[in-house]
Amino acid sequence: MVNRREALKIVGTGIVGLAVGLGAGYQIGVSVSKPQETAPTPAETTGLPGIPSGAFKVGYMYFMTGPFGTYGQMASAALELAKDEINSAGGILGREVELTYKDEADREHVVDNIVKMVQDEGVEVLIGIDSSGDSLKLIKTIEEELQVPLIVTHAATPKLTECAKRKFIFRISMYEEPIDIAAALLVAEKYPDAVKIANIGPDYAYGWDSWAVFSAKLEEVKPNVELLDPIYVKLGTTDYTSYIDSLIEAKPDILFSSLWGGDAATFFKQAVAKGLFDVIDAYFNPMLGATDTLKAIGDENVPSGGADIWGSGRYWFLHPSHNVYPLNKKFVESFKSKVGEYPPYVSGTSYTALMAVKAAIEKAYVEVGSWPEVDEIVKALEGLTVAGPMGPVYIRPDDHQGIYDVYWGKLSKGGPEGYPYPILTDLVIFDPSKVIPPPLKTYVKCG
Amino acid sequence: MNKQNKYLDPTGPLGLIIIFLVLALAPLFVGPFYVRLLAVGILYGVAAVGFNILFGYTGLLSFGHAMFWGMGAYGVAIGLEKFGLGFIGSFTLAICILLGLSVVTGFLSLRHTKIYFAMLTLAFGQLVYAIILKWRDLTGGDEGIYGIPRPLETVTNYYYLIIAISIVILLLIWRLLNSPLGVAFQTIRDNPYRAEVLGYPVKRVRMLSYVVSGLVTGVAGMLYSPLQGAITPESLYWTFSAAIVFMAVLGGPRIFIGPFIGGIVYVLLMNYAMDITEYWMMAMGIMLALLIYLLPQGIVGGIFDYIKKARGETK
Amino acid sequence: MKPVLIGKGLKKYFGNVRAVDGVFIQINPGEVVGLIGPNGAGKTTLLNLLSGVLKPDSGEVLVYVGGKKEYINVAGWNPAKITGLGVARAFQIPNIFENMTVIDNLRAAIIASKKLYGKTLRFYDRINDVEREAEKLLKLFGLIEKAESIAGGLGHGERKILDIALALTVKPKILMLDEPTAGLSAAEKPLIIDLIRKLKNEINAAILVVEHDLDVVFTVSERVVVMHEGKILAEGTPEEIKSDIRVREAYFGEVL
Amino acid sequence: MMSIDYIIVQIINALFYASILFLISSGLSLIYGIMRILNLAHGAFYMLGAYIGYTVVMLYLSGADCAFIFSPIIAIIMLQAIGVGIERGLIKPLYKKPEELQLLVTFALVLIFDDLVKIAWGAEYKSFTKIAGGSLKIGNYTIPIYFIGIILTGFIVAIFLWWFFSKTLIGRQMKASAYNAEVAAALGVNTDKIFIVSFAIGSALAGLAGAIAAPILTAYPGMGTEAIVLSFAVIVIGGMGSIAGALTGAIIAGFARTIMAATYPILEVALIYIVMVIVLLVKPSGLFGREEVERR
Repeated sequence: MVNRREALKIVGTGIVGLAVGLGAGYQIGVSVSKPQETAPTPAETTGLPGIPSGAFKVGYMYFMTGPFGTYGQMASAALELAKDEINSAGGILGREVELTYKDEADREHVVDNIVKMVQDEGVEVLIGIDSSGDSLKLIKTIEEELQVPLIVTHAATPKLTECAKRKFIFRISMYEEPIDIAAALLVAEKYPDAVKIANIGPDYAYGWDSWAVFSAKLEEVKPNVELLDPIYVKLGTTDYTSYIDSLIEAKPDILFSSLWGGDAATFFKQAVAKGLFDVIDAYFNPMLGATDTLKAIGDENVPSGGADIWGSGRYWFLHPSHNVYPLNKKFVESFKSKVGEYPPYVSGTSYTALMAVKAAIEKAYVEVGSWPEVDEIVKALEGLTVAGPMGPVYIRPDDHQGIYDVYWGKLSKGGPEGYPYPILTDLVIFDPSKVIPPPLKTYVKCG
Repeated sequence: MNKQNKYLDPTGPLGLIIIFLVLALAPLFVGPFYVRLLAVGILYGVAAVGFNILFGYTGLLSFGHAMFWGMGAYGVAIGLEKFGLGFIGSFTLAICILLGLSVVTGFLSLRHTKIYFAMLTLAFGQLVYAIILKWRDLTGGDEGIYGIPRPLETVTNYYYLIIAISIVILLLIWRLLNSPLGVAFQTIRDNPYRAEVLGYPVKRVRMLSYVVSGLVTGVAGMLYSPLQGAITPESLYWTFSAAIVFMAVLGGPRIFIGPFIGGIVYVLLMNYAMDITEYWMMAMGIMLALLIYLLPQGIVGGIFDYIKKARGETK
Repeated sequence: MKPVLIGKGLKKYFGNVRAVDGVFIQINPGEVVGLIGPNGAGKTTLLNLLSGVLKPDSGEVLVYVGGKKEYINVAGWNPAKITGLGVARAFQIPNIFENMTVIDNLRAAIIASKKLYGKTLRFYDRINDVEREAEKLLKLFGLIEKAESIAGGLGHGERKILDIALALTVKPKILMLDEPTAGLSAAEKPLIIDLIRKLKNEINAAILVVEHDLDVVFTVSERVVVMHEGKILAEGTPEEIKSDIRVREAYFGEVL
Repeated sequence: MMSIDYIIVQIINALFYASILFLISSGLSLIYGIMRILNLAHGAFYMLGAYIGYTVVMLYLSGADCAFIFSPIIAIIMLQAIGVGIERGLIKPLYKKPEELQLLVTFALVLIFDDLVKIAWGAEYKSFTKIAGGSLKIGNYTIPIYFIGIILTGFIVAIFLWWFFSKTLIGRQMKASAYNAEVAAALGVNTDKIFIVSFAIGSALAGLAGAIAAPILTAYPGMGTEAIVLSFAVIVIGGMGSIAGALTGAIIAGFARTIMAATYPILEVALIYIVMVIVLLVKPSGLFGREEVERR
């Protein structure tokens, strides 16, 4: 496996392999951090032809309320931050960015509300979507009726980008599959004599797919494993004790769990209380690197000794490391000072999404010399590399999927490091080309 | 005894025709989003009228009507997406599912009345919800079924199809409710014991009302999933059953067109609430509470009461 | 002519209370019978046994059906089935359809009696013979001008009258009235008396009146049955009963 | 071969779950039994109990063990107040009105409370970082003492309710009016008072359930709607209006769930409703329910 310094190189080469160098990666990074270098400042734009007057409307949709409300709140805060930075630097080609949103928690009207933002409120680009189900639900409407770009920043099902190439749908955030694959590699690497592998995940597509991918990959790289029957529990389950005890009874070496949000925290604490981590070697949770979950767990519940607790996510606010990668440092600091918290992954991804929109429009502008049509924006997004807090993100043209670091880290108390809740340390960074399947290839069965 | 033409009843066909004329003209004046919104509103309205056959006319409060709405929607979606049956086939399939569902749940819950009945229907609604959630090979679980084709392609065309079908359905229901059977429903609502003594087969009539009611709400659901192009289990959760009750009471359960208007108003209210506040749930809750205390007979009910009073005073 | 209704050895105990304790009663065609007795004599219980609301502990309720077997024992049948044989009953607390208009109440009842509720292709208020009959009943019961008003809004007297009207729609051989004047103002009582008289002439049904108000009973009935402590105490014309010493003791004892 | 320890532990888990279910359901059932009101907001009361518990323990007493004794008491007191306030202020005016209005008001409360909680506590999960008491070991298995505490609470409440309804005057009166409100009123029972008391007790039970459950089960907006439908199934199984029924129903639900969880998790969600349907087929009024004669 690789240490952090090499890791950054690999991220680079991941991108080099895509004809952008490590340096180039940071070049873009720098350039984005100083917009005036690529984008004309308002002063210049005033003279520019073909720039429509009036604000550029971006609409987003997340769970703003309900059990997963924090995700929306945090994403929204990051988008506001990005908007302010863009506008204070003269907007996009001089057009001021304006944000509007709808609450995904109104599950009955997800489609209607997206349509409303586009058809009634004049939104030109869409960002967001927490639930995989909702994201799939929207495909038809976006592709056929609305025909505006939707940049997904959270929903993680491979089906969104890897089952077919969509015209208008992009995903900037890492999807679930590479993270699960990385977990499998990590198990093979670090736990050579682990045999019994168990799973407890939420009882819906995300939970099933994660286990499907993880177990399939693991059987490839570690033929001797014995996979126990996966346990799936209802989303929002609050009492896991029976499952935990049946797990203890089964005595797995490795426990893989795709529980997330409050469920992950609730399960974790009950597992600690019931001493599950004393009987297993390691626990892998692809969604543990979410600050809301870590907050809910609290330092008190980080077991000292016992199993290794591994967590991952789509963005971790301490990676890329602040001392080698200023963009992340800058983002974390301004976010902290604005919101008073460290940015959770949804903040990193949503912030990057808006920055990607800006970069794409400016890229297109350089080519077409006027404000780009939707198709031109889409074209510009394809193959775009945008450097944001998550490190350089490359948008694969052939599946519209954002490519960047995949990491796994160990859970440890945050207090000693000066953080209010547990954090992930000893990050292991994976070569994208090793964990991200080629475009439109997936372990999940489509349709 | 007034023998004026029944079709001129403002709370019946006349009112319906007027409303639908307005709805049919709407697309000329409002943007595509509102056409879509109205389409949803019309379907909610039809669903609420269906619910009201049981509630307002037969005196049985169902708190599980979302299961009919949802199963109608899923029936069509499954037929189209999983079995490739085409529209006619899928709609037939959905109708069959609805018939089965209503007969079985009716048989089990109609052994009780009043609140106990409400509770049973609610519980059955949850059972169906759980099944839909679990049977993922068929229903796609939480992801539901997406990419459902829409007849006539564009929303506006489909909107007119919805209008056409809704008019027919509503007129048929109105006809039914004004037939001797409709009277039987009402006698059972008002006084099941006397109805029985007079010789009405109370249990059979209740069952009939339950099935028709479920079927109508289900048909509205059947038209819903092609409109949305997707359907997820949320459409079967018990809170949507409550929403249907809300719509009926909002419009006025004692008046035939009340629930229909209730459905449309509900959608517009919801849309408005979500625009003005992120706490739209509370807004709807307060609205419901105010309605119950200030206008228990519902909007339309209130209007007609007012007209009656006004007439009374002029006399 | 054969009696239309016979109660034979009817018994109904509630715990150790002998509400009805071996009663024989028979009602002949077309006659008006008054059933009286002090409170707790078991009048209403007897009525409930005859109309099927209660099931007798023992004894028979025979309804004349003509034909070979002449009588059917309906003891323990449910009210609906008994009503089907032409034994109708009006209730002490009016059992009407509160949210429907008076005429719709009647239409509903007529539709039921004619078993027309399957006719889903007709308008319920456009069926000629139903309308004709409803018309007739409205006239007979003097409810014409109330026809279109909601039943729930009527005065107590009118609601009782409507209740009786509903009972009549089944074209009964015998009509049982349970305390028709109970709760009525002195002004309303004559209405009921006239009504019962009218009914006697207009419809060829026997009428059994359970009643507290003796004046009413003695004015309307041809034959009076007196109950006391669950048993039949005396039976006869109003005059005989008025003068019957036992009745006076049992009934007016305290009065004298 | 399952170890005996394992079976014991799973039984404890089942009882723990049943105990919380019983606390919620008994309140719901009690209010229905006496007032014929189906209080959809009962779940919201449970949620409030949980949030109050959280606030008391984590914010004011920073997780001290004693806090776990205080929080349920405070929750009980506050929920009684809220419950009675709602009964007097919102539901009483509707007693003469059609029953669906009462039902709808309680639904309006569900919508309102969910958002109120968000305003007061925020939308994210509120979860305790610790629970009181240590834990005891059974073989490889650990049972937090707190679980035993919850099971005992359920047990004590069951006994209290039995005592209350069979030994105290007001309790007997409540039973009477549950059986036949008119008669009870005729016998000079003060229905008003009885309704207040039943609502107070019912709400308090929900609050208690929330407060003691929160440390283990996490508090979040909308936890009420989840809980309420489950307790519907429970009291339909047990028979509406019957405390014994609620207890039996809860225990059945607890064990059914644990067995499923330990053996065939896929069925878990649907199972409780399947049990319900079976019970309805065999005994329409539920295990302990009375047949309601339909008569006006």
